[in-house]
Amino acid sequence: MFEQYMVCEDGFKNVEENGELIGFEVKLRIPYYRGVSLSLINSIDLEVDGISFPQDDMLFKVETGSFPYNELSTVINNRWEFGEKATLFVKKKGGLDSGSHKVHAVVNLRISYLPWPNIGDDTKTITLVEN
Amino acid sequence: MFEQYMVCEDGFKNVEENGELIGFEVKLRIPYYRGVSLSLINSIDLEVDGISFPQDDMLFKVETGSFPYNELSTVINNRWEFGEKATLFVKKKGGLDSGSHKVHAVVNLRISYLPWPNIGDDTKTITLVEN
Amino acid sequence: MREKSKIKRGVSLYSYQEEFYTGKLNLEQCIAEVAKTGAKGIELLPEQMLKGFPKVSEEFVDQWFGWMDQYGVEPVAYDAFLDNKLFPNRLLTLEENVDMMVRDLKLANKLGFKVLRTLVSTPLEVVKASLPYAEEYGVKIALEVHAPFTFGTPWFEERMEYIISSGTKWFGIMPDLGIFVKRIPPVMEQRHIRDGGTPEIITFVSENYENGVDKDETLEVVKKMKNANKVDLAYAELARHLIYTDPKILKDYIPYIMHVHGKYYDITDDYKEPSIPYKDIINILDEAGYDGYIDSEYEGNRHIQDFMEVDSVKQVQRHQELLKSLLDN
Amino acid sequence: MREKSKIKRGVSLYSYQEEFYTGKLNLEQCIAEVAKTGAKGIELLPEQMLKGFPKVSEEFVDQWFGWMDQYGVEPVAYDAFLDNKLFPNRLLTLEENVDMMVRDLKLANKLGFKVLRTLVSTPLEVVKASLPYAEEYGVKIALEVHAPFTFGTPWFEERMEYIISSGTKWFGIMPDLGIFVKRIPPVMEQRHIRDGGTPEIITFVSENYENGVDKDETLEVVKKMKNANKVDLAYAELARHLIYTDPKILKDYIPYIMHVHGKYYDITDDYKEPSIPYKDIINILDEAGYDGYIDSEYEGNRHIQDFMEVDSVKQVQRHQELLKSLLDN
Ligand SMILES: [Mn+2]
Ligand SMILES: [Mn+2]
Repeated sequence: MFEQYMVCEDGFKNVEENGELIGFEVKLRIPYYRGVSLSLINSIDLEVDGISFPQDDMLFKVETGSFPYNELSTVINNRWEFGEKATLFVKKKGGLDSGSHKVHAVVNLRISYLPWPNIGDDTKTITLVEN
Repeated sequence: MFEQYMVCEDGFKNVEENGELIGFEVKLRIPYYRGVSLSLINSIDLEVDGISFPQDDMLFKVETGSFPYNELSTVINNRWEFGEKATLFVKKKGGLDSGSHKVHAVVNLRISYLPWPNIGDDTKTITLVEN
Repeated sequence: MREKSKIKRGVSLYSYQEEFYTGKLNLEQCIAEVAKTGAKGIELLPEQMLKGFPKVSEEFVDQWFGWMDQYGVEPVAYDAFLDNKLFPNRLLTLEENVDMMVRDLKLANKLGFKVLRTLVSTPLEVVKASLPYAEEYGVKIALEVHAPFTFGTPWFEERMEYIISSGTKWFGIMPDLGIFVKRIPPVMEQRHIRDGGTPEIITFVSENYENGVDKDETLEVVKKMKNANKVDLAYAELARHLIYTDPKILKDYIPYIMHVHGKYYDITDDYKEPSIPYKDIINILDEAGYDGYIDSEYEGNRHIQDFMEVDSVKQVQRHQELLKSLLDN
Repeated sequence: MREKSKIKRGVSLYSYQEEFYTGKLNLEQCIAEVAKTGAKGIELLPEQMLKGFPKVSEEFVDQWFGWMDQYGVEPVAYDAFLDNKLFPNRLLTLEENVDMMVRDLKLANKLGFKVLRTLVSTPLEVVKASLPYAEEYGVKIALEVHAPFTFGTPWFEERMEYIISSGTKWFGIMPDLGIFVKRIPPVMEQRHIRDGGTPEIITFVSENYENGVDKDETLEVVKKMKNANKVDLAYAELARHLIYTDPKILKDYIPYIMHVHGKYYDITDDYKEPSIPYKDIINILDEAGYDGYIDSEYEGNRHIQDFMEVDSVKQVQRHQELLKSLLDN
């Protein structure tokens, strides 16, 4: 549910630091009908133009905090709110080329009352916002 | 500190289930001056007569709950109380031979105000209680 | 002429999830929409619409009750979730589960809710240990009877047996009308066809369901169909999670029914819910003297959001019209 | 004749950790021992002696205040720990740290404590965000000035600067007299010798320390000594974590001193603390008008428990005698 809203068309951009492109960001909304503690995120997978990125290079940012991917499993007091556009930052020297890219995200959530995980899978071709 | 009290002389025994010896238990007291959430346990290592046991075969039991070793890292609401004799159960088909054994335990605690872990290391020759 | 029904109408804000998610409606606007339908009861999933959950400021509490007065509505049911898989490497302990229930009971009390919905997956021992707190905070714990679980299943009987034997008035049940799905909702059917399902196979599964053919058998049959694709299989699988229970059973449990989820998937232009026999259900509840709330719980958006603009406001208005017509004459 | 000192005597139950750990003394008996010394103040590490922390039943709270009346003592200081490494894979966020502080401030208030000890490692931003709660619960947050940190270190100055510039009366300091270690405590020396340390090297390190030789240099020298063993190195390393500050500095901070930890490692048969200049310290505090508590904080058991029966009760009695003699004449 709500998968079609998961990959956001806005906010897709390269990230610069000290004059260098260090990575890019894409906004994601939760593929589920309520907000959840970040610890319920089993996994986030991201592919851009068919190339997938290592989770170790990811930062997941919500309004109340920003966490390296490997911290998420114990983040019980910060939530990905229902409808909130979280920001997934991915380290990538030089960032992405400008123009449009095929972005494919898969978000796997651990839902206590379900015997299987709640998986949101969304692919969109979106355009990199110029800085 | 308190390492000398860590391996307890009492409560060292084999554990039986459905008429079979499935492992053994040794009691441990905390090598530190206050009780801590079990999630602060970085590691517990146990050697009996020079043979070390895999952590996957361990259960750590305190008064408020019993947890497989690999759960400890997120057990934040159960504590190993100051002075409490916790029970370390180790799976071992057939248990240990009766008589005395050289038990060597190393407990590594993650103490927030210390830049290094608080490590308790204690070796005692103790006698298996006959069931 | 039947006396006027004592059943009260409410709306679960869950019904407006599409518009809240996309930012079209905020919490106050959802409450305003409920008031427009004439319904009095508000049901809320705090984890859906209360930003910063579980922390709620005093300012928000005042604002919340301000809205209740301003729009002439009252808080009725708080839909809780027991996230006992909060950590990836373990389940919460009994004590942690109870602490989570107490957190929700406290917040439900603070916001004026009378009933707290607990889900199928909540262990009975957790409910038992939470009852003193339900009493302390004056909030009843209601077990949602939700498909695929229903009356008569072992899961239900075990809990019902405890409710009756203990005589507690702090633990009861709240049927979700999704346990009375006589026909697979057309919106689900059409979605699967749009997703590439084979119309004949989809219809085959729907007809089998409506005729009470064993759902596992239907799935096996579809699996053997050479031309059945992934979507056909998903549809046959989906059918296994829907359930039809004879609504007459409600009569036997009225003293224990604390709340009712008026689940529905679509109200058609001629004010019908194609898959759930609302008329029978309302009559049974009414005649048996149920005087609690039925809250509209629209769950159709996920089946149509792929091809049309979802209008939950219209769907809720239609559902309330349907309820009014069944309750008032 | 000097008027009688306004400084009040108390005991941190931390001093009885050995007997509590081994089950010789329970919480009430510890409190009873304090009363016997004539001291009035009780200091507690809830995580050490309150089973079930952080949950405390109403029955316990009543029992706690019952003990206070029965033994004629009063709660003074609550020693908190900020476990921001609660999880192995991350530090707690600012909000989680503040929540933990609020948890402790609430419990401190509930048990009647006036001062909450926070440790060196508590980020200043956490303290700042906690001040409104300190005020709400009427419990002052006191930063323990504890070796190897002391007056004048950047860590201290940053916090002291905030205390002064903000003018807050909810955040102050509490020196632990362990920052005035003039001589390495003999109990530590003797323990290292029993553990196999080379007497000459141990003495060399002790004398260097007492003569103010740079501790890192001493460590380097010992490292180069061919006959220095692991224990000798550990002793030279230990010395680096001890510190001597001139107690005169206390005079400049009296308005900010909320509490004092009367740390000591051993009171000898002739009522002396061989490593800390108690006489000077008490005179300075007294003359500067300090009128708060000094609590006995015995921390010698870990250095002698290997070869003798620890008697914390006697050690606390002796320490209180020492304080009485220095305060009353
Ligand atoms: Mn429902
Ligand atoms: Mn101290």
